[in-house]
Amino acid sequence: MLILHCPCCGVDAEETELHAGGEAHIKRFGPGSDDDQFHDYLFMRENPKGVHFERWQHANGCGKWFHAARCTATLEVFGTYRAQTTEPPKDIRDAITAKRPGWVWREFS
Amino acid sequence: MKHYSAFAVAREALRSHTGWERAWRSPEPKKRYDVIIVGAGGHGLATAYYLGKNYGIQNVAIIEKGWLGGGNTGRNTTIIRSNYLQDPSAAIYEKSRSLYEHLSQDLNYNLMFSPRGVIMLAQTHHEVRGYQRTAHANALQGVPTEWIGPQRVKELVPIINLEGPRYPVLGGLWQERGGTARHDAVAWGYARACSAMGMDIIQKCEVTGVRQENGRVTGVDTTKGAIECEKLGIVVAGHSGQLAEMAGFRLPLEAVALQALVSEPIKPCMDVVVMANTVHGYMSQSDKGEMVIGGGTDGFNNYTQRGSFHHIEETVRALVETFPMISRLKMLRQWGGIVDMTGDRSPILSKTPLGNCFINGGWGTGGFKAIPGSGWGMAQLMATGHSPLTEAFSLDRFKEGRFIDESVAAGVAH
Amino acid sequence: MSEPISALNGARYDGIATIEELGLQGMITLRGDLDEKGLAKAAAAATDQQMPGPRKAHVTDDSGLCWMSPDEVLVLVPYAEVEDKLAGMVKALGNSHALAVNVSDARAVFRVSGTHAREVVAKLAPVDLSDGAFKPGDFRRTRLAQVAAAFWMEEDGAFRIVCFRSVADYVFKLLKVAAQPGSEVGVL
Amino acid sequence: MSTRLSKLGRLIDRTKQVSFSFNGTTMRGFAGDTLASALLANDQMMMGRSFKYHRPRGVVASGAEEPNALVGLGEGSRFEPNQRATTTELFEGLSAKSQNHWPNLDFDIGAVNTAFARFLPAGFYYKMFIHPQPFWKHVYEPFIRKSAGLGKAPDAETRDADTYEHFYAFTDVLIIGGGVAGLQAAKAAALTGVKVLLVEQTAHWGGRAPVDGGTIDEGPVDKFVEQIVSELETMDNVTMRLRCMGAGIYDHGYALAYERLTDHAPQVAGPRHRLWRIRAKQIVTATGAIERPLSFAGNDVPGVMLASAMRDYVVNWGVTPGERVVVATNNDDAYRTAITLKNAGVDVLRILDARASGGGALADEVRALGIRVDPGKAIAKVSGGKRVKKVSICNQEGIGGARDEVSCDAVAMSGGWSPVVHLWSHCGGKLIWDDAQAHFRPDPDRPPLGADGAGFVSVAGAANGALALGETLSDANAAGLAAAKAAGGKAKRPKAPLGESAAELPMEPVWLMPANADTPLRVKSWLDFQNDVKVSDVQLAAREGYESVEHTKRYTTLGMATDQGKLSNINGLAILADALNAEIPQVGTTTFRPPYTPISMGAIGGEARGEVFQPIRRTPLHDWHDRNGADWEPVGHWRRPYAYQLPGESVEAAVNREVKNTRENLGLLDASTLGKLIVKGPDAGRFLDMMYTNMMSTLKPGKCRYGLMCSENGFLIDDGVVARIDEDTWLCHTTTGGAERIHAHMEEWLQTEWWDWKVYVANVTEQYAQVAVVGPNARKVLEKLGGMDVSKEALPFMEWRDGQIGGFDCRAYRISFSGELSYEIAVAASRGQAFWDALTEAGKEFGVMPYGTECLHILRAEKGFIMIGDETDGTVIPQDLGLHWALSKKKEDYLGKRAQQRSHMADPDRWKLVGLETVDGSVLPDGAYAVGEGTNANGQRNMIGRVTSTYYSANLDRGIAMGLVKHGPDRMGEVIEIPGTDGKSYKAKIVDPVFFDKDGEKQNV
Repeated sequence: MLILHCPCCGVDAEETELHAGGEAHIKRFGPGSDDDQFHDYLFMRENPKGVHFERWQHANGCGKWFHAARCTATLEVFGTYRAQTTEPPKDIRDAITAKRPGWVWREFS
Repeated sequence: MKHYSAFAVAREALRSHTGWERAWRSPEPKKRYDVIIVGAGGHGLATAYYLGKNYGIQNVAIIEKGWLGGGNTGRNTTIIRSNYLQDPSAAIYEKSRSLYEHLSQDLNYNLMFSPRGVIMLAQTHHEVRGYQRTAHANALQGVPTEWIGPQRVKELVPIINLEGPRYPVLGGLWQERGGTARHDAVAWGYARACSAMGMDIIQKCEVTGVRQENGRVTGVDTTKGAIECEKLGIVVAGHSGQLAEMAGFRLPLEAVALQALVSEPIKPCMDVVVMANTVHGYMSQSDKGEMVIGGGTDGFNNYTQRGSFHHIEETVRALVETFPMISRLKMLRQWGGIVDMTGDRSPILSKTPLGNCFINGGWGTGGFKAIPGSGWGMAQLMATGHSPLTEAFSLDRFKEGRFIDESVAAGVAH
Repeated sequence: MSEPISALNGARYDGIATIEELGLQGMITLRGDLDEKGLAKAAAAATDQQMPGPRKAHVTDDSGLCWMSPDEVLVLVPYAEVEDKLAGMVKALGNSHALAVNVSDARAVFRVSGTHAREVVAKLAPVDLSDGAFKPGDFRRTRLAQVAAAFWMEEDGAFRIVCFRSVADYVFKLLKVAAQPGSEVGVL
Repeated sequence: MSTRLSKLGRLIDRTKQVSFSFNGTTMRGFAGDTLASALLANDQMMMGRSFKYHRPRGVVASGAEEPNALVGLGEGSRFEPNQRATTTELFEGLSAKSQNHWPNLDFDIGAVNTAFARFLPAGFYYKMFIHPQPFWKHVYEPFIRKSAGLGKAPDAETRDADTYEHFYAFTDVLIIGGGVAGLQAAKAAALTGVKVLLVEQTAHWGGRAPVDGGTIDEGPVDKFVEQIVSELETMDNVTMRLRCMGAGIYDHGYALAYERLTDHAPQVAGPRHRLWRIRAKQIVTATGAIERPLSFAGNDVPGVMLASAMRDYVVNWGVTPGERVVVATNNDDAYRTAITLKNAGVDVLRILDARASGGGALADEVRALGIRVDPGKAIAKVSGGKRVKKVSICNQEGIGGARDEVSCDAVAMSGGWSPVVHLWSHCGGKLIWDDAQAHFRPDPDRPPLGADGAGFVSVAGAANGALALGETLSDANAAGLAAAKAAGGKAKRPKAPLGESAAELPMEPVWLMPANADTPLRVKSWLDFQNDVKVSDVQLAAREGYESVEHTKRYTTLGMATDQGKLSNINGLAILADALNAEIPQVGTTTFRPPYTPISMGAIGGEARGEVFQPIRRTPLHDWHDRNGADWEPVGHWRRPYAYQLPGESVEAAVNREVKNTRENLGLLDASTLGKLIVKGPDAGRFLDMMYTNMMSTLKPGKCRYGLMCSENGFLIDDGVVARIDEDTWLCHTTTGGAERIHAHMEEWLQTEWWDWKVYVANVTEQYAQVAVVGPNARKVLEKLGGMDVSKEALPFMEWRDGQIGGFDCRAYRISFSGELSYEIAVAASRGQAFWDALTEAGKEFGVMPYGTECLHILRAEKGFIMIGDETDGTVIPQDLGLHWALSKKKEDYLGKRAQQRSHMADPDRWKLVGLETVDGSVLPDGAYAVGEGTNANGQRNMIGRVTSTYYSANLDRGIAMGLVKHGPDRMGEVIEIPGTDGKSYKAKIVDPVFFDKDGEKQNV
C-alpha cells in the first residue's frame, strides 16, 4: 500500500485515494513528428528496476496531479513535487543522489 | 529418461522409491550452444522443447537466474482458455489449449490438465453483446465456445448468485474445453523432457550481458562465465526490459504486480472456472480443494512481487457477492508476481533490432495458458525466421498502429 | 412553483451515531487564484467568512468557505439565496479569470453526530480521525468506501459530509451499516 | 486417557459449565476452555483425519500453529469449515464436526490410503494417471478431489448471517503480540509519549510466560502481567485489543489486524469480524516462538503432542492429555513439562533426552521428583492407531534398533523453538540462521524498508530469538524504546524488569530421531501432519532434483497446509539440507506471505455486501421510474430504464410501443445521466479545439455543435453536444458515465501539459435533471406548459436558450438524437420530479409516454447515428465511421490527429461504417461477423466485417443494422454473408446507414 505526500493539499494519502498515471516528464509529439518520435511518446516507457519518476493524481482528494520519485525495487519514495514542470527539481535529484549515488534516468541524473 | 507410469510407481514402491532418477540434470554450462534461451519459466522451456522436438535443434541451453518455474509459471491462477476476440490471440491461445489437451502424454508427465470448462459471466447488456460478438468470432476462428443463459450458468455453477442486487447474471460465454492445469508441473514436465533431449538447464545462473558483433548476437555473459550462441531467445517475463537493455534495445513494456490468493481447502463445490469481469474477479477450485482467486493488476511499476492489499479487497468482495457461500471461508495465502504489460496488453513475440536475438514477453496477466502455443510459435520463429502464430505480435505493430486489443469485448486478458 | 426536494428528503438513522440528511444547502464551486484579493473579497462578501487555508473550513450555519484545492473553494450559502449570491459573486469577480457555478442540486449533505461519530466515519474513510489529528474546522476531501466525499468537523464529534446527489442513497446506507448497534470500536 | 484435573486451569472458570456438541455428542466444558481443551477433558483425543492418507489425527499444539484439530463449526448460515479447535473459544451451544472422513471419524473408508501409502509417495500423481488421456478429468481427478479438500463446503445457497467492517487506524507504534514481550515493549514505547496500538490474537494477555514459570522482579509472572496490563490501560496514548491478530504487514508501514468480535459469543449484536487497516510509523512484532516437533516414526499418532502444548493444557485449562507420559527432547525446556505434569499428579515415565550429556538444572529438579532421565536416548517408534499405546526406545546415534519399550498413552516432544518470523518477513525482512539455537531469526541489519528507505519493523522477545525470560524482557524493552524513538518519541529510559528463570544447557539440533533412522522408520516419520509429508518424501524430492526449497515444497506439499508450515518448515528444511549435503541457511526458507493465520473472506470484503456492495447512482427521477415499470439496465454505476413495462407487457413489446409512440406522438427520456461539463476561461476555445476533433472555438454563443473526442492514440472515446454559453464559457455534454472520465481527461491535460492555459473546468452533471421531450407533439406540450418561446424561429435546431417552462427555470436545448422534433430541457435536480410530473400531466392529451434506453438506441439507429460503445469499441477511429465532416481540416492539431496518420490507420482496407439490411427482413444477430473467401495462415475463416448495432425497427417493421465492412461504402447494394451462432447464415445487403427520414424533415419543423 503506497502512501504518498500530495504536494498540492498536504495530505499523506494512501493509495486508495490516488490514481496512478504512469511515467512522468514525457514530451508530447503531435502532427509533424516522425513515426519513431510518436511511437516512443505513446508507448516507449522507462521501466527501470530502481529510480523512477511517475505521475499520480490525488483523485479521491484535492484532484490535483503531482509527480513522485520512487524506487520500483524497494518502493522507497525520494520525494513528491508539482506536476507543472518538465524535469525533476534539484532538491528531488539531490535527495535521490544522497540515497542512490550514480543513479541515471533518461537524460536526468 | 525413465518412463513414468502406474507400473513404474508400483515397481519403485517395492524398493522404497530408491530407484527414481533425477527429473532433469543440473549441468555446468558448455562453452557454446546453437541456441540459448534466457529464462527457464514455462515459455522458455516450451520454446526449447519445441526447438528440439519440431526442428531437431537440441544443442540448447536454458539459463535461469533462480530456479526453473520459479517466476510467474508458479504464481498464476492456472486458467487455460482460448475464447479471445481478435484473430491473432484466438490463434495462439487455441493452439496452446489444444496442445495442453495431450501434453501430459506428450511429456510423459501428468500436468493434471483439467478441461473443466470456463465461463465468462456477462453482468451488463454491454457485456452480453461483447461476449455474443466473441462467440461469433470464435466460431469462425475454430475456437469452440458457446453463449449460455443464466439457468445453464446456474447448472454449471450451483454456488453462483444469479440475482446479485447490483449485477444480475445475464448469461455467459462458455468454453467447455477450457480449464486448468497444475502450473508447476508444466515447467517440470517441459524441463524433464528438455533435459532428456540433452539440453542443459542451468539454474542459479544470471545473465549479466549480451555479446554482439556487427549487429548480431554472439553469446551472453553470465555469473557462470561467458557462453557463446548462434541464436538467443529472451523469455524472462517481468525482467524483459532489463535483458533488452543488455542487448541494446528498448521494449514498450512496463512491469507491474499481479496478485492472487487461495482459500483454505474445502470439498469440491465448483467444477468450472468462472470469470466475472464486470466486478473484476475470477475463481476456480484446485484439486487440493482451495478456491483459487485472482483479479486485476496493481497500477504502478513494481518489482517487489508484493501488491497492495486493496486490490485483494476489491477482488474478494466481488467474489463474495458473486458466490455468497465463500463469505465464511478464509483466505489462506496471498501473493504477487511481476508481469510486463504492453501498450495494447497483448504479448510480443518478435525479432528484435539485434540480429538473431528474439524476444518473447509482455504476456501481462495471460501467460500461463499460452505456454505451449507460445513455445511452439517462438520455436518456429527462431528456427525458420517466420511463424504465422507470432507474426501479428511483432514489435513494429505499435509504430503502425496495428494493435491487438482484447479489452474491447468486455474481456480481460487473464 | 413546487418546493425543491433534496436527494433523501431528510432521512435519519439512530445507531451508535446519528445520521441525518440535511436537505438542500446552497453551494457554489469557485475556481480561481485563491490568493487573489478580488476573489477572496467576493467569497467573503457572499459568506462573511475569511478564505480558509488548506484542509480548513470556515462555516457557521449555512454559510461558509471550504478549501477544496489550491485553486478551488466551496462556497456555502443558504439554498434560497444561492442564485443572488452567485450573481453578486460573478459581478464582484468582474473579468478576472475565475469560474463560479451553482452546484447546490448536485450534492447531498449529511450530519453524523454522537459519541461514536468519529468511529463511524473512520470505518469508511482512510483518514486519521483521532481527536488529536482531526479538530473542529478541519476539512478533508477523501472517499467514503467507494465514492468520493468531503467532510468537515463542525463541532467536536459532529461531522458534515458532502457527496454527490446520485450516491446519496448509497452513502446513507453505508453510514447506517457503519453505525449499526454493537459496532462501537471504543478507541476514538 | 485425557481428562480434566481436579486442580489447575488458570484460564477456566469451574463455576461456569458450558455444554457443546462434537459430532452430535453433547459434551461439557468450562467457560475459558478452548474447543480443544474441552474435547481433551472429554477424552476426545482424536479430532480429525489427515489430508492425503486420512490417518487419525489428534491435537498436537495449543494455539494458532495447530495443523490437525480442524473442525466444521456452526450450522447453516453460520457454518464455517476448517476452524482450529485450539483457537476456538468454547461457548454455550457450540456445535463442531470433525472433517475429512466418511462415514465417520472413527471408521473412515478413505483410510485405505494408508495401506497404499507406499504407492503414494511425494508427487506420485505427476507420474501416474497419464493414460488414457480422458481419464484424468473424468475418473482420477474426481477421486483425488473428493479425498482431498479437507473441510465440508458450505451449502450452495448459504448466505452469511453476519456482517463485517473495516476500521482505519493510525498509530506511531504498532505492537503485534500481547505476551510479556509485547506488553513490555508497549510500556517502553508508551512512556515516551507516542501513540501505541497493541494487538493480541488470543483472549488473554501474557502469552505463554505464565505457563513457563520463572519470576519477574521477584514475583510470579501472572502478577507482573496483571500489573503491566492495568498500567497500560490507564495510559491514554495506548490502545489495547484482544482477539485481534496482526495478519499482515505491507509496504509503507501498512498493517492489517483481524479482530474477531463475536466468534466467541455469537448472540452478541454487531459485526462478526473487524479488519483493522493500520498505518503505523513503526511496527514491533512480539509474536513469540513456536516449538518444533521431533521427527520419529509414529510422531503423528494421536497422543503425541508438543511438550509446551501439553504444559499449556495442564496449566491453563486443567486438562491432562494422558495419564502415563513419555517425554522426548533435545533441550532443557521440555523438562518443564515433566515437572508440570508430575506436580499435577500425572505419571511421567521417562524423559528421553537425545543429548548425550543430558539436561541441566531442570534435569536435576526432574530427577529429584523421581522421574527417570535417559540421556542419548531417542524414540525409535510410537505404536498405536487412534491413540498412543507404547513407545520403543533406542539410542539417538544409530539406525533405530529398539532396546526397550514403555507402554504409555501420551508423548510430549520438543525439538527446540523457532521464532515466529512471518510478519517480519511479509514485507521483505530477511533472516539469519542462529546455530546455537538452530533456528532462523530476524536479521536486524536487513529489515523491511519503509517509504523513507529506513527499516520500519523491529522484533521483540522470543520472536527475536531471545527465549529465556530475562532476555525476552530486556530485548522487548529495548525494541519498544527504539521503535518509539524512530516514531518520534522523546527519549526516556524505562528500566527493563528483571526476569529470572532456570538456567538451561544448550539444545542440540535433532532433525531425525534416531539420527540414522532406516527407511522403514523414515517412511513413518511425519514432517507435515496435515498434508502427510514424511521425511522420506523430502528425501525423494531431493533425489529427483527438486532441489530448490520452493520445488520441494511444491512437489511434496510440505508447508502448504492450513498452518502454512508453522510446525513443519524448519524440520523439512533440515532434512532437505541434509539430503543435499548443504547447510540449512544455504537452502533458505520459502516465502512468508500474509495472512499469519487465515482470515475470513467476509472480513476482507468488509461492509461492501448486498445493498452497499457497490454504489448505484440514481437520477432525481429514479423512484418514479421504479414505480412505473422500469426494467433497469446498469450503465456504469448508473441505473437507466431499459424500457417501461405496462402490466402484463413483455420487455420487447414495451420497447416497440415506445418506439412507435415517440415517432408518432410524444416520448419523454430521462437524460440526466448525460455528463455536463462547464469549460471557462480566455483559453477555453483553444483548449476545446484540442479536446475535440471539431472546431469549437468558432461556435457562436447560443448555438450547439456535435463534437467527437479521440484519445491521443487516435481512437474515439466520447461524443456529445457542445453549447457555447458566452464569450469564454462552453458547456460540454458527454455520454452517460463519460462525465467523470472526460472531466478527469480534461483536468489531466490542463494540469500536466497545458498548465499555462487559462481554463477552468467544473462537472455540473448532477446539478440538473435533464429531460428529452421528443416527437411530433414535443413543441405542443411545451407550449401548453407555457413560458419561453420554443418556436422554430425563436429556438432553431442546434441552439439553446435559458428561460422558464411551466414556471420552472430551465435551459432548453433544441437538439435531437432521434431525428424527431426534440428538446432537451435541464432544470434544477431538486425540481426534476416536479418538472417531469408537469410534462406527463400536460402531455396526456398528446399521447405522452416515457421511453427507455433501448428505444433511444433504436431511434438513433433508424437515423444512422453512431453510439459510443456500439459502433466504437476502443479500436475505431472517426474515419471508420464516415465522420470526416467532424474532423477539422483547419486545425493543425487535436488529440489523436497524429495517431490517425499512422500507416495502419490510413489503410484503405479498414472496415468502414455502412447500413445492413437482411434480404428477408429478419434481424441480424448481435456481434456477428461477415465472412469472405477462404482462411488465413492460421486456418481461421477470413472476415470482412461485423455487425455493430442490430435492432428490430417497429417503424419500418424489419430488422435494421449498422456494421463495419471492408470497403463498405464502395459496395452499396452488395449482399454479404453473415453466419450466426444459431446455425443460420444471414444474407445482408449493404445500404446507407440512414434508414428513416433521410432528409431530416421530421426534426426540422
